[in-house]
Amino acid sequence: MTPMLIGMSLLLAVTMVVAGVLATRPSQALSISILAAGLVSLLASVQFLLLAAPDVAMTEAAIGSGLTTFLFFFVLGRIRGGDRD
Amino acid sequence: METPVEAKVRAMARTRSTAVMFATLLLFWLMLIGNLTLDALIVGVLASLVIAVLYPNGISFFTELRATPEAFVAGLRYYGYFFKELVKSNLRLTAIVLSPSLPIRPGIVKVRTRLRSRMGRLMLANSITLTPGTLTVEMDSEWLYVHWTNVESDDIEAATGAIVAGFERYLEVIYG
Amino acid sequence: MAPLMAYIALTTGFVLILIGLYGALTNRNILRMIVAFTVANTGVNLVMVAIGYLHGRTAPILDAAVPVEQAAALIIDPLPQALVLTAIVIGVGVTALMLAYAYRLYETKRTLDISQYTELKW
Amino acid sequence: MADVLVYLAATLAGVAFVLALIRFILGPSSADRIIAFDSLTIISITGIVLVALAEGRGIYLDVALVYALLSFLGVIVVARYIERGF
Amino acid sequence: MSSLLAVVGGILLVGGTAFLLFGAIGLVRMPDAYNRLQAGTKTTTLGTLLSLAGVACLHPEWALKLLLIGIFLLFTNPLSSQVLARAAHRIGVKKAPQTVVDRLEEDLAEKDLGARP
Amino acid sequence: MIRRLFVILLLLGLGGVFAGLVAGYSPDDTLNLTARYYADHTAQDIGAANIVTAIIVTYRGLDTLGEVTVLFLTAAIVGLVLAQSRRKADAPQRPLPPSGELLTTGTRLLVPLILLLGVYVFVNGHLTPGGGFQGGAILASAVLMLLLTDPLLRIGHGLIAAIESTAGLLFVGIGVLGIVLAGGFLDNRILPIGDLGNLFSAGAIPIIYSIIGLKVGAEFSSMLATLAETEDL
Repeated sequence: MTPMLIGMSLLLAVTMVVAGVLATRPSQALSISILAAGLVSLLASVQFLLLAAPDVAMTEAAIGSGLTTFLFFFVLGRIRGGDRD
Repeated sequence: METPVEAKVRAMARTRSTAVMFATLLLFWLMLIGNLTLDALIVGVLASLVIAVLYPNGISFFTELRATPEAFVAGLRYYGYFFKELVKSNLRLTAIVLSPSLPIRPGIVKVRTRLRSRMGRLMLANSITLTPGTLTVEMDSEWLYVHWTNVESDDIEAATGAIVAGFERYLEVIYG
Repeated sequence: MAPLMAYIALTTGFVLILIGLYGALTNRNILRMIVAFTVANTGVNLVMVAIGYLHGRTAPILDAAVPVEQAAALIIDPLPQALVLTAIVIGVGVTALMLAYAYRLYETKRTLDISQYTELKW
Repeated sequence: MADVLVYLAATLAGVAFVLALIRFILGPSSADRIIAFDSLTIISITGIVLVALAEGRGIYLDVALVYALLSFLGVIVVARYIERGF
Repeated sequence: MSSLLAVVGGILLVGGTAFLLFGAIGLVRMPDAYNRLQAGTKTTTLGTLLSLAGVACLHPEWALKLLLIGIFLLFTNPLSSQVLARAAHRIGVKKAPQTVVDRLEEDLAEKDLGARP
Repeated sequence: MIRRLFVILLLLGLGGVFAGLVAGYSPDDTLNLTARYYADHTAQDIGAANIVTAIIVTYRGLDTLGEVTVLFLTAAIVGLVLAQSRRKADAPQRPLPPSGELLTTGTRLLVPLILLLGVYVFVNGHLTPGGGFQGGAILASAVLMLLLTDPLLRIGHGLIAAIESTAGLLFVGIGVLGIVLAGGFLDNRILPIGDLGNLFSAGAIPIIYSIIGLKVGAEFSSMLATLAETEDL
């Protein structure tokens, strides 16, 4: 079922680029930027699975997207003023 | 101050809840591993024991269960009813979403529940969220605030009859 | 057609690196710079895994689908995966450290704008 | 026969993914974006299961389990953040 | 026999993803955050459960792990939606103009149920 | 303005380099020599079904020791940097919205299951995807869920430090045991290799990965707890 996998890979690639642009755009609220960066990581984890790397996929889901996002929100919760530029 | 008898009752309840937790965790472990060999069992017993002892606050699906045959039957019927409602809710939502005029009349209504046990209340809230057009927003002692896509009645008793009664019937027997 | 998947992943990874670098260089808010850094980090990991990918092969885990005798003909290169695993774990450590410093910087000046921190400028 | 159905299912899930992405980009309030994020991740779980099916490797399902857990926690963290819960 | 099971599995899979699609359409079309949340929660839960059941028909030896993912999803998905709905209500996300009643708002005005920021 | 132009020029240059790399990429058809060695010898030498785990824990075990050390140093430095910002016990606290009954009950229901999933992930590191680092992160997620329900919760730093240092000592101890009993530092053959695919196989790998999992979980938990205990700005 290679065509299906290639189609998925393309869709994920486009979505990741869109989410990456959303994450770095300065006009976005900071919490949504962080959420978009988390989305990039989560989708990258599916992309890793497509590249036959389940170990890396699990690491990215648990550490790269999970813990990083949580740490960001904990710091952001303390620095409420930082949400404004 | 509590009397020695009360302390003993509390200690026994605690031991019982830890034992139930341990059994639940062991069941989940066996489902995760997917086979029943000796080494998997040893590690599973060890891990479940450590977690059940280290986290005494935990509650499981079976902690407040009433171990009676009626509860078992009610459990089966609850799940049958629940899946029927889940499918119905999806079909209705599909009809709403696909119709061009989007016929909704949303609002947040207040309903009452008689359930006391924590697990039963959580299951009730989850069931309400997954059934036709309703979504639990807030739970405050005996009151539930429910978002309803298509408000049929604003009256507390009528809304309770329409939203809560169907599940409460079974959950009351299972968990109390 | 054949090795399309590796090309897609490589391109995505490089584009993400560029997006992350652009964000880190143009944003003035420290937290936004850290967010852009994590995006670029993900891109680097994606490139490294894509290099180890071989078309039409499967994950380097031996089970019923990959018997031991045919392993060398069926699996992809495991070494880049081990490297990336390390890189991700260290990446979250670095991010945590940067966030702790961002908190301290905010504590001293009550702002996250990097152009306000001019003490080390010469 | 079954193969055709699997392809059809993947296409439907892909369209759903694109629609949820549109809501993520448009979403006027942050609550809308979080809802879209939630939907995107749950559709991705179906995607992971389909990948496991296509490659025929049951061990990929472990990744789906961890993925479901972590995306759920992410949504709760953001929800608690926007209501200023920590 | 096994081919029959495969066809049943495929049909379940298509049904599940079709529900996912309808939910996504609802996500785009509904007027406010609460109604979008309704569309999102119900359909993604049932859709994913049906897809998992379909895959379990195609690969019966994975059934146990798929069941576990299903149980997990059945508890986490509504919970996150409820927490999100409450948070949205607390920060005062706008309701659609069609909204007829909001008892929670009225009760909050009377007594202080949770500090509003 | 001139700055932005400079950035765009820089990125265009980098983009050109990357485009050249993609254009010049020629995929291999077969494994290279190192990967071939791992594919052919892991099953007999190490006995682990997951070759990535075999590389991380045994072939490159010393690197993993370094990685765990880096992580430990990071957690320690985060604690040091934020030590002065610790919230005082009697400091005025802004009113937090209650987490609500549903989230509280859900946490009490899910935290044991999350912990169990973490244990499953690191104990099965040599058979299925996953391992100590992922399992540790999942354990830390359970701690995170407790913190979300009760933001003022104090997690005992003494317990975390005790788990962390005990695990570190055991890790090095098993490594040294490898020198004494088998071929070298962190050699897994101090225990019998067993049959491929069993839970008790691959020598000491399940034990080493469990230790790493506990250590990593304790480190991430201490990071989260330190951040949660800082004061509002």
